[in-house]
Amino acid sequence: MDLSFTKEEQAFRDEVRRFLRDNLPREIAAKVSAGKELEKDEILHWQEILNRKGWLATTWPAEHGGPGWTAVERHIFAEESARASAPRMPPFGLNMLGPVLIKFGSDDQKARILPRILDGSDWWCQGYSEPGAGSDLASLKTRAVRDGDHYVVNGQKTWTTLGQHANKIFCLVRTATEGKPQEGISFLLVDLDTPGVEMRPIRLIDGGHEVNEVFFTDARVPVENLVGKENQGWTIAKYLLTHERTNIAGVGFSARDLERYHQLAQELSRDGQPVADHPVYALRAAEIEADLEAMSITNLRMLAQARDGAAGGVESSLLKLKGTQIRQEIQDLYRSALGAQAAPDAEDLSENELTVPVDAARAAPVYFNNRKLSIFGGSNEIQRNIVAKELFRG
Amino acid sequence: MDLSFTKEEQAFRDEVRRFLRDNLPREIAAKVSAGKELEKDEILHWQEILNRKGWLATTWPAEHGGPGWTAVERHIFAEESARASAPRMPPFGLNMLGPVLIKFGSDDQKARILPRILDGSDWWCQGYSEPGAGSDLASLKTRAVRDGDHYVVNGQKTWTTLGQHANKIFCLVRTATEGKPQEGISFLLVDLDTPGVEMRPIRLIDGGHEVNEVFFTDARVPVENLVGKENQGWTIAKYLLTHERTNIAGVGFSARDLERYHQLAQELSRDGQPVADHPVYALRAAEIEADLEAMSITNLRMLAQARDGAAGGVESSLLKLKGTQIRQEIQDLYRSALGAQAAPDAEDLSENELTVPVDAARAAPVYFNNRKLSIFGGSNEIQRNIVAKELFRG
Amino acid sequence: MEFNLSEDHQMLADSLRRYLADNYDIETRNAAAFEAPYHSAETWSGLAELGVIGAFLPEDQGGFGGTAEDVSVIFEELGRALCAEPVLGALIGLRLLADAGRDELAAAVIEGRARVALAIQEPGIGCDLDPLSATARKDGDGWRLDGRKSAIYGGPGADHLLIVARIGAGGGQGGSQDGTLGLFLAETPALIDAAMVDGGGIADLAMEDLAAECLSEDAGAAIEDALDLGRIALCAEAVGAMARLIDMTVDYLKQRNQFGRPLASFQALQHRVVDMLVELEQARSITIRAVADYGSDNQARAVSMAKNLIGRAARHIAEEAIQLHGGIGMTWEYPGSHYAKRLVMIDHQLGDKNDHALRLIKLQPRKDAA
Amino acid sequence: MEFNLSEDHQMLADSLRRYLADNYDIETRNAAAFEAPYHSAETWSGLAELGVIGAFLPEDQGGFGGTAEDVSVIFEELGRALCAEPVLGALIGLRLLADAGRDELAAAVIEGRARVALAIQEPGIGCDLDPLSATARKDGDGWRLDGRKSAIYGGPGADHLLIVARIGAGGGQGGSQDGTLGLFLAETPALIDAAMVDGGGIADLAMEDLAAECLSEDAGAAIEDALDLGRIALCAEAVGAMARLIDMTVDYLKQRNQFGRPLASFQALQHRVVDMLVELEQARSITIRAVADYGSDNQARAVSMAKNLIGRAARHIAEEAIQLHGGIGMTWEYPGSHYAKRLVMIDHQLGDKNDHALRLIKLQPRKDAA
Repeated sequence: MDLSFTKEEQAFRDEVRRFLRDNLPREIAAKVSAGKELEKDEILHWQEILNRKGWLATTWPAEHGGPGWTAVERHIFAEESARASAPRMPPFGLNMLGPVLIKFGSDDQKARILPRILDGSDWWCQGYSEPGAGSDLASLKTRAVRDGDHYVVNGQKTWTTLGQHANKIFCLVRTATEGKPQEGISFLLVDLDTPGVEMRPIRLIDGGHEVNEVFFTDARVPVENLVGKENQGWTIAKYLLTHERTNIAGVGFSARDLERYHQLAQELSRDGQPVADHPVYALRAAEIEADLEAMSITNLRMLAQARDGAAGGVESSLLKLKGTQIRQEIQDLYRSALGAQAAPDAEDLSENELTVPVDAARAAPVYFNNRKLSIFGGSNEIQRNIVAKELFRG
Repeated sequence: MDLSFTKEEQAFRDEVRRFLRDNLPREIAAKVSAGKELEKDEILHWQEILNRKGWLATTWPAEHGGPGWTAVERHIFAEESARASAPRMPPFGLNMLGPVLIKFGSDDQKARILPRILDGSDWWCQGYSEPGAGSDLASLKTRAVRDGDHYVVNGQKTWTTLGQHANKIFCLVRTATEGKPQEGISFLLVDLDTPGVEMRPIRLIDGGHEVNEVFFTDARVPVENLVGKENQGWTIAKYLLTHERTNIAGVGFSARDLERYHQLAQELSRDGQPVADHPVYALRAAEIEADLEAMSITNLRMLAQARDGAAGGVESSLLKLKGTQIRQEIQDLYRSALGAQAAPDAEDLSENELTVPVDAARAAPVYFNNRKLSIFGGSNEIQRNIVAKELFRG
Repeated sequence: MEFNLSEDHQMLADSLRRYLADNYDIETRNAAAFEAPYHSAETWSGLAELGVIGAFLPEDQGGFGGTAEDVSVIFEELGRALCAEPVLGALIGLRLLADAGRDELAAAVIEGRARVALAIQEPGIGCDLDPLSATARKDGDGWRLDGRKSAIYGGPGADHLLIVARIGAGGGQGGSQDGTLGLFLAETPALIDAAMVDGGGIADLAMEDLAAECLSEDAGAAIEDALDLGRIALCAEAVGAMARLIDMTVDYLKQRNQFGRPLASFQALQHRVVDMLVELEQARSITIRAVADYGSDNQARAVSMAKNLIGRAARHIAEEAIQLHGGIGMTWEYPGSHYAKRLVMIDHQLGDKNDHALRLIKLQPRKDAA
Repeated sequence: MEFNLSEDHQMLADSLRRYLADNYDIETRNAAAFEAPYHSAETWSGLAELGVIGAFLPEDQGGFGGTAEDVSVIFEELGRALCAEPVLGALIGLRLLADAGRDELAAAVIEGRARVALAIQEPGIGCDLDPLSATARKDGDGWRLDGRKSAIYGGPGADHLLIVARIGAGGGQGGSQDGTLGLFLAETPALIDAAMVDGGGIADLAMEDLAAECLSEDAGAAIEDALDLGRIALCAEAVGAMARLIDMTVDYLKQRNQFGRPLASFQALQHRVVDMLVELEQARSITIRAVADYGSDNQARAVSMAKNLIGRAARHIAEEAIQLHGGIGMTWEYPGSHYAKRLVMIDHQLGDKNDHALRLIKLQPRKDAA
């Protein structure tokens, strides 16, 4: 048993840190740290910096413009990026569509699409969920009917994250209604400026706009935009779900958040003593810290399994389950620590009107926003179902 | 809204307290307080004292020898008895069979059996559960086949509490195998000295002997021991389950246990300070105290509903759910407070070898024994099912 | 022993519920709650006309109620309708105004002609008033106040401000403070207004030589009393909001299908809703205890128990409700998300569960009540 | 980064697991664990022959192992088999004996010819050693000890007792203590023996003028070290026992029917088992951290994190396992109940979750390890 990283891995970590220190724009890091939404330009700016360095498409093989990293290197990069408050790159083009095309796409699709993901020409978003279907992909209703060399698409997608910045969407659509419900699904790429495609914002609980609905009304999509074979969409969707996902436990984010908590707890006072010395907070912070320390080891264990080719879907479910719980606990602790000062909506106040550190002023909206962690991307109930299925098999 | 008891009820409480102070044998209360098992003689001794006073069969109407109390008076009596560490009277004859006979029994059964419950001539136990059936009464397998003026009984019952003291058992038995499984069940009274009836002890997790298995092998039971009609057993069983059960939340027991905890926390030290001043323990005790205070009001609210004729099965499920959780939490807190001193088995030590108060020496076994609270008598999962059924009805 | 509402209270509850159902849907609420002045003058007049404000004072102070039960009946309905109007600030302010004998101004508040709010808290205060550090000093006939006040509920747009400041203190937050807590009245000075995260108005106040009139030079006990009543109001509000949110959750699970069957048929979800229901019953019970003990020796203990338990229960119910709703529970458009926000944020007002746990620990255990 | 066991450790684990599977079923265990001397001489010899005791010391101290990983590999297997033999006492005692250079006695312990136990705790001690109050004073060439010792794990039947007492102290529990912690050796005097509630032997010792030999006059650091290793052992034992208990629970739910279908098909129960599994993985991970950091600057912090997390996880898993088994989980006859008891009671040894949380709070936060 050996917890340590190899010399090469440690050198890599140093390199990543240096890179982040020298290249991550300070204003961007400050916004990320305070839980504010980034502008599209800011995200693209960071994307460009990463792409120039060759560190953007972390999961792609070198031949397609990825850095050719090992799972451990990806982990180190994700951890350091989170700790430095670098923007989390939207995964839709880089970590979802990219790997799908690399595995299932035609040569033409790869040549045409992958470079545009890297250079920011295309911003992809995801059309999986539908109203009333949630995590139940088999029941999806958006239809794509073949008409000559086009599909005619009708239906509605929802929870489309950052769709407002996108010009393209990849969708799961129903191309057959016979047989098992899973068997009639296809994976289709759609230009958002196709006539009949309309995007509407969904405002989330914290007031922010990060997800959208997309409506399809007789939208005509060329058949060459089909990825893989017709009715192969379920296989592709499963590949994406069980595909090793870096940083699913969000340990780096939790570590950063807990560090911020400790700093805040020193600065804030409650009834005349620092929150850090308040026994209730101190105890809870200590226990969460133990949980997070364990999680970071659990994460490495699963990472080592992935490195050794032994990880399956159950591992990523366990990571997501506990990882999101810990992250949400930290954000609850952070919000709680502010006491009455968590109440005012920071949007209404200028910096010099705040009585708490700027970083902390959005603690409550950030807490509410992050209730999504246990819902989106396969709710924690779905994750429990997945693990239970494996556990009670046979 | 008015939380106070009437003048008459307060006077009644005073009378109960005086009675308990003057009549409850001190040695018996001490054993109850320390969580020790009572001898049969001790239970019968207290039963005789209560019977002499006319306070034994608290749920029976006066014509059958009950005190004719209101629901509120029964509550007050139960609460004061718990607080005084009076033995909890085994409910099988007094609160289960008695009310069943009063409602469903023949005049002959009432005349023959009720007085013997009161005077201690008969000790009844319960034959409901079967191995592999748990809370699922519909699946019970013990057969009673009519043969002339007898039933011939074959099968096995389990979790028969204090059966070792009993001379009689009331059972649910299957008398028909056609139709719905619930419809073929009857309620039968059996002498334990009937040939073919054998009782064997079950040792519980804490080492104690309070439950038993009962085996029936061609045991011949006279037909006049049938209560109600043949195949009416399900109705009787449901009557018993939804019948208003005094003290199902165990608030009196929890209050006594929490008082004992506070006393212990003053006496015990941990790392040089009283456990009572230890912030973790103090916080948890305070929160449990709030929970218990709320529970005691919830209990009174449901009691008032019962008094006003409005209480149903859902209320008693809610009381049992939360009431057992609180009681188990208190016993966990109590055990935890002892630290390393909870480990030695007090049975192996004399009183002057103990380093903790005698009352506390059995904290761990008592904690383990009381895991039963959320399992026996309809597990908390069953209680949740009952409430959910009502909640999601229609 | 009687847990049903009296006929009068039932009528009050019914009329308030009807008024809010007819005049205050979630769109009306959200339109008012998040834009300055963070409340609706129309709704406010409506509530005053219904007698909601007057019910906070007893008859001998010009009201028509004044018991803790009056307060809890009203706030449970406000919670059920997720009312974001500045009723809490009015309640606390009005009680102190009336205690100080300002009958005329109190009458104006009752009739909805004036609004009052209380500036007591300061950054870093939970529920212990000892570390309050704003100071008051005599200046000729009047007084001058200095210091920072925060969490002034209903402050935006209030006509009058009651301000708590320390008289005769050395000053400096942190240690135990000398002097007494004085209560002052001022026309509302310039405030730092904001919406609360969960809607409704809140304000801060930076005082420098602020001129004010002194209503009482030693109002500590009256303030604690008014705050405890405010805490009871918050508990009752939470009970109303929890009950409504659980209803919404049950309805949603019944009507929504997944994997070909109603969500309501999934046992794991059922059991979680049952646990929410248990917490609601407990929350209701402890609020009853606090209402009953208001004004008794056990007031502080019962109120802190209630605030602590409800802080825990409200967070649990809010988080579970969002989770059980899935994505829809995350949206601004769905009313349930605003209920959930309110339930979480209610613990940030007038001392949170931890503050009240510590207050409980400091209090003597209760004498046997039976 | 490597989480698989080395070949040597895998062999050690396999051989120990095989030995226990073949020789130590639950009946054998319970027969020994609850009757004086609360262990089985035969099993003890078997374990010693396998090299289990020797693995606790490095080669230069006469053993053949000595790392924290050796300890955790062994204790995880002991936990899986619910072994109630006095291995914990031997581990802690042997480490201190070897540190004091008592090679001959250490060799006897390793070979199973002698048993040693440590008398350190006193009533009311969690994991802070400052309030220890038993005292030692010089008496000619030797020493005399006074005071009460408790929680001597493996004390019953031990041949030698290591005793910790304060040298040069004012005495009197409660305040901070002067002096140093001395380590003493004595032929085992009359002990107050008992079974532990969860099986295995424990003893108390009342010392009055007890003659003993001094091994070290300032053993504080060595004692903390040995105790931390003992805590790691307990954590690993818990991990083994939890893993086994979860397996038993899954098997039971699969095989048992209720309402006409297997319990394993009830979603509410499934989800609870998944949460138990998550806790197990977390417990395993934090134990790995503690093993890795033993001997580093981060030792105390990692060990206390592990002991705290495992105290919580073990109780949760134990209570859920009993509950999910229903009645059968409440019986003495069912092995699962004894696993559950062990898991709950393990938190009572060498400082519980609360003690270690407080220790964590007092420790400096960890320097960035990466």
